[in-house]
Amino acid sequence: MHDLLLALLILGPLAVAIVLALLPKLAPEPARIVTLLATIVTFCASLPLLSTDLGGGMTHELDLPWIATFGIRFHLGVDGISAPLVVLTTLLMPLVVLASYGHVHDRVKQYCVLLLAMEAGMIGVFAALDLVLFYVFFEMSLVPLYLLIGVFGGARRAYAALKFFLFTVAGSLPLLLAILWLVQKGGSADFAALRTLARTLTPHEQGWLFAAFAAAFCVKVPLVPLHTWLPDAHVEAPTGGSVILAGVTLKMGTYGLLRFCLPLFPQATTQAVPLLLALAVIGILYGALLAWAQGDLKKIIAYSSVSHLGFVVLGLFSLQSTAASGAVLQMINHGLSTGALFLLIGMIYERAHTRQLIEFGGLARTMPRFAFCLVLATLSSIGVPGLNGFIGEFLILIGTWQTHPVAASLAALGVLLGAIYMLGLVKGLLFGPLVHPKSATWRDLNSRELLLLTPLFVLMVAIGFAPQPLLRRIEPPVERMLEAPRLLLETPPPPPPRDAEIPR
Amino acid sequence: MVPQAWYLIVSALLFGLGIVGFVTRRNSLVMFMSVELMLNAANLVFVAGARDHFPARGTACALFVIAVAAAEVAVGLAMVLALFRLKKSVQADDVRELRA
Amino acid sequence: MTMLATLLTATPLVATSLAATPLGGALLAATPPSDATAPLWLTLIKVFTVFGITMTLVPMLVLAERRVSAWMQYRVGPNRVGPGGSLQPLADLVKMLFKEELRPDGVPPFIFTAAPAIAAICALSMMAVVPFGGTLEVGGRSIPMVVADTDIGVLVVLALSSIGVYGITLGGWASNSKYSLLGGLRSSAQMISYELSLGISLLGVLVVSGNFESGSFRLSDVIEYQATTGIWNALRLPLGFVLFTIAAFAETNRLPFDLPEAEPELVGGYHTEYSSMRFGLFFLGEYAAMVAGSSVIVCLFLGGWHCPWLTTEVTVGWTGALLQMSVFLAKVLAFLFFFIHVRWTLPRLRYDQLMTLGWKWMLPLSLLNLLWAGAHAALGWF
Amino acid sequence: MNLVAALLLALPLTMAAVIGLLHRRLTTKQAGVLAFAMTATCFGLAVAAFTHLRGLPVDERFVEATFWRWIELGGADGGAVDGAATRLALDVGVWLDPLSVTWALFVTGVGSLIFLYSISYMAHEQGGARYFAYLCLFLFSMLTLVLGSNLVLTFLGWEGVGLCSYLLIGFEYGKETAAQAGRKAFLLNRIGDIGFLIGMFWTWKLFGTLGHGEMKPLMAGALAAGAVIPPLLALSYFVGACGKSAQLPLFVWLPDAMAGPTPVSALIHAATMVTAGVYLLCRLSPLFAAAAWALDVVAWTGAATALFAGLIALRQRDIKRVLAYSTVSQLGYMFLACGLGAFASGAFHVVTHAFFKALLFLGSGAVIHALHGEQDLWKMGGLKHHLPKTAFAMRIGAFALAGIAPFAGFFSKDEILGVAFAQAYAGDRSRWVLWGMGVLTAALTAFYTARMITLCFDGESRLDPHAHAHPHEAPPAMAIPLQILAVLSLAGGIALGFEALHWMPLHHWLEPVLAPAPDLQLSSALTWGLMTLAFLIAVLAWRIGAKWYSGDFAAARAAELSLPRLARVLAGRFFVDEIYGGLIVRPLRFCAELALEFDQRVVDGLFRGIGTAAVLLGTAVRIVQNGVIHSYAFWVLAGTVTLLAVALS
Amino acid sequence: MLSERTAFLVFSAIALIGAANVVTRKNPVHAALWLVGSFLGVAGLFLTLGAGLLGAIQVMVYAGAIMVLFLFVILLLNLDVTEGDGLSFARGASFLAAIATLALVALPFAQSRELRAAATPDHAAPDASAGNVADLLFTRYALPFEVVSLLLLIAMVGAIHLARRPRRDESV
Repeated sequence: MHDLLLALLILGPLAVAIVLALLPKLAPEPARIVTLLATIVTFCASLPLLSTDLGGGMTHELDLPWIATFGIRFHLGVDGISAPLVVLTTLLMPLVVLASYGHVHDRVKQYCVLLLAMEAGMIGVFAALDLVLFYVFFEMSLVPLYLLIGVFGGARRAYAALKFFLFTVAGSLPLLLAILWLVQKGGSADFAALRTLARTLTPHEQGWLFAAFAAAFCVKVPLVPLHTWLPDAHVEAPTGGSVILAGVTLKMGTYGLLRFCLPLFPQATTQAVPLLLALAVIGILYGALLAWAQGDLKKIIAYSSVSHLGFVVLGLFSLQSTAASGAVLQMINHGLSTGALFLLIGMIYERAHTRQLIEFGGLARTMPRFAFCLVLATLSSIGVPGLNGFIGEFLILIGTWQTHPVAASLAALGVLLGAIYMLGLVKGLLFGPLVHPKSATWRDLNSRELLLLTPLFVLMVAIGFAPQPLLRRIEPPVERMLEAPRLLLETPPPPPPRDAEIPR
Repeated sequence: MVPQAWYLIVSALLFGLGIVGFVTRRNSLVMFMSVELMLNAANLVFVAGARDHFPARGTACALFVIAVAAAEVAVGLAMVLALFRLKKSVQADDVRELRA
Repeated sequence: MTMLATLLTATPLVATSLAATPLGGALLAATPPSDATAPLWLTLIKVFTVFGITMTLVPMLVLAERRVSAWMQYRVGPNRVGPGGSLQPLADLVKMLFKEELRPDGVPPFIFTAAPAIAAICALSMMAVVPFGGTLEVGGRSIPMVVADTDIGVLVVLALSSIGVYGITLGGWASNSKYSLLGGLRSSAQMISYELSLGISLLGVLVVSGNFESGSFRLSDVIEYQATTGIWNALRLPLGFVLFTIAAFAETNRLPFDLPEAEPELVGGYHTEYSSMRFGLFFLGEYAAMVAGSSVIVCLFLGGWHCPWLTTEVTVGWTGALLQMSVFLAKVLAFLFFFIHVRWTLPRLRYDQLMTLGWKWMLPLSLLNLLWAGAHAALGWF
Repeated sequence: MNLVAALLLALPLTMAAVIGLLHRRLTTKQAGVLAFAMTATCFGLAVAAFTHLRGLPVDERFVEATFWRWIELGGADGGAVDGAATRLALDVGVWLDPLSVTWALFVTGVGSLIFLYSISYMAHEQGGARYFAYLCLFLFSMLTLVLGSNLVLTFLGWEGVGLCSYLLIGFEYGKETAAQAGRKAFLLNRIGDIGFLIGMFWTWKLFGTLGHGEMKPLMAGALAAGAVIPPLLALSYFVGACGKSAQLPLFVWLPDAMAGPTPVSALIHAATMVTAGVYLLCRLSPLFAAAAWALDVVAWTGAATALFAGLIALRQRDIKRVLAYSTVSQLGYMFLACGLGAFASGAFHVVTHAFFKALLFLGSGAVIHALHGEQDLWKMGGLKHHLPKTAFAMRIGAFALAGIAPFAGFFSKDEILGVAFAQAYAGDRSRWVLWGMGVLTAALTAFYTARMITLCFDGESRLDPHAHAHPHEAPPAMAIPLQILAVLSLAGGIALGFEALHWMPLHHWLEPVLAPAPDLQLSSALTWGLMTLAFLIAVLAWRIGAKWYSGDFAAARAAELSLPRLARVLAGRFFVDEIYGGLIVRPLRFCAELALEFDQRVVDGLFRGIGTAAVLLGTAVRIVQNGVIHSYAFWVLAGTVTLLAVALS
Repeated sequence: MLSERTAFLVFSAIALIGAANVVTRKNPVHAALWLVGSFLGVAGLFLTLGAGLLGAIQVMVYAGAIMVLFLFVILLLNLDVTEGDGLSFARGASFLAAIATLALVALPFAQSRELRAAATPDHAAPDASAGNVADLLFTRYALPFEVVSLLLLIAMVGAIHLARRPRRDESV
């Protein structure tokens, strides 16, 4: 029960961040190399997490008393849902650091410190098994990202950062209240203990708690109509910030929905299914339409995230295990493909210093490597079979169809719309005549850039052709999460208690 | 012995006079002095209240009040000085920079 | 006529100041914690003894100052009035009493008049808590040879010395003259600055003398401790002694700290506009403060009435009391001589030097001294 | 057999990866030779598979080779629970049966000829190695489509061929039209794919499996499922097939796809990829056979497409576009056949069509190659003198297309018309209309084919004398495939099936897989009569066409332009693109713009409004902060008084 | 000897008269001096309450240091004696509120029978001598003691910073 691996994964980056922050003067390159090494070591150390319990239980658990008065524990652990997400986080980090060579030249040390702090927070979010601890990490990952956007961002960074912060905090305050209520009620914040407690909650209480939890997570996802912070944040964030934001941060929302909302408040969940499915479908279609109407590369990807995360929410709230497993897989897929897309856009931005689609064209001839990578990432993003995106979308849709055929059909239209805007992006960038006057002078991707993209592409193909090793790990815990709400769906609601009858 | 109520009434009167001074005077220094009066009134309550059962505690609390008052005066007077440099006045009405 | 008027205005003031000492002493004596067994008449006797001695010392001191300065400057000094000029202070007093009392225009009369009185009263009242001898065991009574035997004696000294500054400050302000005002300001700043070092050095004494263990701040206890151990506090706390002495110089506005009245700069500082008996009271206050200051230093650091070879077996009864008083007086006189000597030896400090010395040297050093005293007490050194 | 199956998929993929990774190192020729060798090997493997299946008893002619488990969810206790499936198990594997092997044979066979042809055709193009990489990838996708052991793998190939088509059409990056066309092809295919996807979702729900082998017995059971679900399910697949096989209304991408290199057009848009829709219909034929009225929809769509595309082909000037519309038209025939329940006839036409359409495309490629890219029929003419061999081969292909006996197309087309006639003759009156449309289309086909051949090879040369002084024959590598295909176009039909003589090897071969066709035997005399009629109509239409265009070109042109409105409609391809643009693309785009405005003004405005409201509230409350300390004191006191009053009362 | 009651009356009178004058005197110097008087009166009240230590500290700190500082500032600024005439609305309203507060605070004291009763001092309780107070400060009130010391330090730094002139002026 006392496996220190997770604690080390969290504290390691944090310690390096603190040391870096305390060193008064540090040249950019040493800072970057130290950070790179730290993140790579973290990644390697996180790999054993993937040996999850195929029965769906927690592994690598660490359970220490923390704030004993309120029953709050320092409880970490991973299962098949969180372990891949943790590894995704640790994988993206070295890539982000590598990518920073291209666009971060000032305040490198601060950048590295923020990245490391964020990594700790994000791993913590996925590994925390105590609600209060979860909340701490949830917020801890927020601040560095806020700074990353606010300090290293583009022209309207202050606006974007503030918007991001306010949206997220406005969402997470109800979450805090709900957590405190639960802790006060149950005397413990431990996830397992709360599951037992949750059975005793009245439907009314469940409804409120579910709303509070869902508020925080839906803002983070982001679910329409709470999504307007995302395009601004993405456009202004530096490449690394965008990658992390899209690759990991958004998943905190869907992860939270799956991990907490479904098992803790099953009754409220079953009641909220129509609403959330509707929002998810609207998000898929609406996000895709918005992406199509955009002219800024990053905004296109940002809105595509809204659309893709809509698929994830759809899969989760179809309460069907195939769809939910697909949704978890899709979280990882989205991290890979959108991460790659943001990295690529960052690379082209470093050359062109613009992100307006109409200013590009014909790059396939001058930058064939870039073209290849972009096309591959795009194909992954629009779910072409043989790549990872297809598996996720297919599982989500086929699972959702079993319970909600109309929603699944509408969502399937999103697949078409996705192809429309993404191919528009590819065509605008790669095909046609050269548009930008300087585009002939832009060099193709160098080996560093190829190196940092390679792991993503390898994973895309690997998951596309052999997703089973991941699915095998994802499915059992997903089944556990779905147990409670599904039980409610399958058994008719109990007759109202006698006391509720109106006396004559 | 003199009943506690007497002390308390004296204290209340002192306190009231302090309030009156604070709200009716415009000279910020005098307003400060009025605050000191109020603090003294509070000290008197401490000591008088503690007299019968735990006199030492009354004194200790009053000591804290005095220390805090000293800090307050130091900062307050420094502020008045700084303000005077800016405004050439210590009238409270002349300082409305914190108007929203 | 003028002379008479002057006399009539001056007299109440003098009377007030003279009465101040017994009043203060009596008040303190009446406070519950002290053993209020001493009858009123005994207190009165002590009051008059102390008051008498002090008031005798002040004129002698004025004369001594002039004679010593003359001696140091290879001249004769006043030697015409009385044998060896011994009646010179009396002549000065008479002169002052009969001088015209000037009061400038636009001056608040009460404050202008009260200021010198405050200065004098505070200085004189300080003597009330200074023990001039041990305890006199006579007729089945044990009589502490101090006017007000209160357990907060040391604090009273500090309180009065801090009140004393009002005299000078207000005098400066009430004169409606810029020189006076500047003198008053300087005085208040100086007093506040050095009072800190004074107080903190004094704490050191209380620490080593075990006053905090007993919880009593009687000066007599300090002396008792020095007498029983046979070692004066000046040896235990050489740094504290020096600091306290310097601070005492500053508190009494004596050279090198006489900036409030610095003649070359401020004409006469706070007392520029004062004349006649009002000036006389300032004068009296300053010298009385010298006497009080010396007495306190003697009590705190130099063993008070204790003399190494006069053990408690010897000093019993009336004779013993007299002996102790003589010892005490001798020490005070010696220290007063030191006061005068310093005045005619050292130059005056500049204002910023004064402040630098007070805040950047005295204060840290006095804290160091306190640390030293703490170590001394905690480790049980001599 | 497992090894054969694995190699059939692994070889093209490996080759695609190898050529793709080394495309800077390899010359076009090296890459082409490698790719051709691979394709030829694949053809050999397909033949091996074919002989293996031939050796098995008729009822056991299937082999399932499983490589690895792709997706498995839902645990071991699978099956459908309460009408919803829970266990999803998909393997990566190959399903060999007569149907898939048939397709594999002609895909690899025709494919290898086209690869061979490409070596020479692409020799002077830049980035030829990349082209071959795409071709290999295409072959892999096509084989996965055909051989995949479950519907999802079929879908993988389905999307894969679409993707390769996209890449190959847009091969010339610089051309705006090519890029546009590639995107269009992909998107229209995707519309169909949604139908395919929904079909799969539903299939899984009904059957609890997507494997070809497991589904086969279950599909027949779908008969009992009712009158609504099977037709709807079949129709969702039909939508997918429409997209891929360019049926109404999703056909517009195919003519545009001619923007790609000509061999690509031959491979993808004639021989292989577009027949995927027919493959799907055949593969799911038991389901379609059970889905009563859905089959009618298929038949009518097919007939309408055939007629429609035939009409458009009449007035096309671009030689490749004529062929493209003829392809659409012929695909319509195939759908008509399937819709009539004669899946085997449809498959038959697929095979013959693959032969002659590949021939025609490659031949037109040779012409275009000789004319350095000229594709306009009005600027050709008299080429038989310069390119006699090509002209000869193309003429054979054209006869086959026109349905003139004894060329391949005649037999397959006649069989389809025969089925329609038989059903009509049996009493179904609506079939008369279908038969009439078929016959009319046959006449149109012969006419426009004759027009094309005549305009291209006969008459006087209308070539630009400066640009094309001496067109010359294609090199052997291009000629050999033409010759082989010419032979196939000549003999392929009669070798595979001659209904009147009851010589139908292909039908018997496919029998175990396909749903049985309705058993309506016409009398022998009627059969022969129909054949004669079809032959006469084709020959007549051909003669008219040839006559019309072989004479004075000016007159023919004048005639073509004489009916301006009709000409515009036909030349403008019935404005289908415009209708698409006006009805779907532009409204959708408008929706997108509207959504953007809505998002920025209303949704974001709402949240910004909340921020503004907070600021306004602050401004309102700010009045209390007037900076006057006494007023603050007043408020403090007022509060104190209130509290004290409450506490003391 | 002064009886305790007389002492109380005398000192109360001094404190209250001083306070009243603080409020009413126009001249801030006078107000300050009256305040000193009032403090001395309160110090006397402390004496009558048996808190001689506090009385001495009151004189030392309040009268001796704080008020000297006040006086110093007043003299330094050499303020104009006149104060604006007339009560503003806020001040008028506040005055009334102050009276109300006074009444509300004083009334319950005056009414409370318990508080008016003769006291029964607990002689076992530690008296307010320096030693006992010091014990309290370093045991029961150790934390507030430290906090206050920190506060004083902060106040000192703050005051120095606030009162120092800007550097530009120094160089002139």
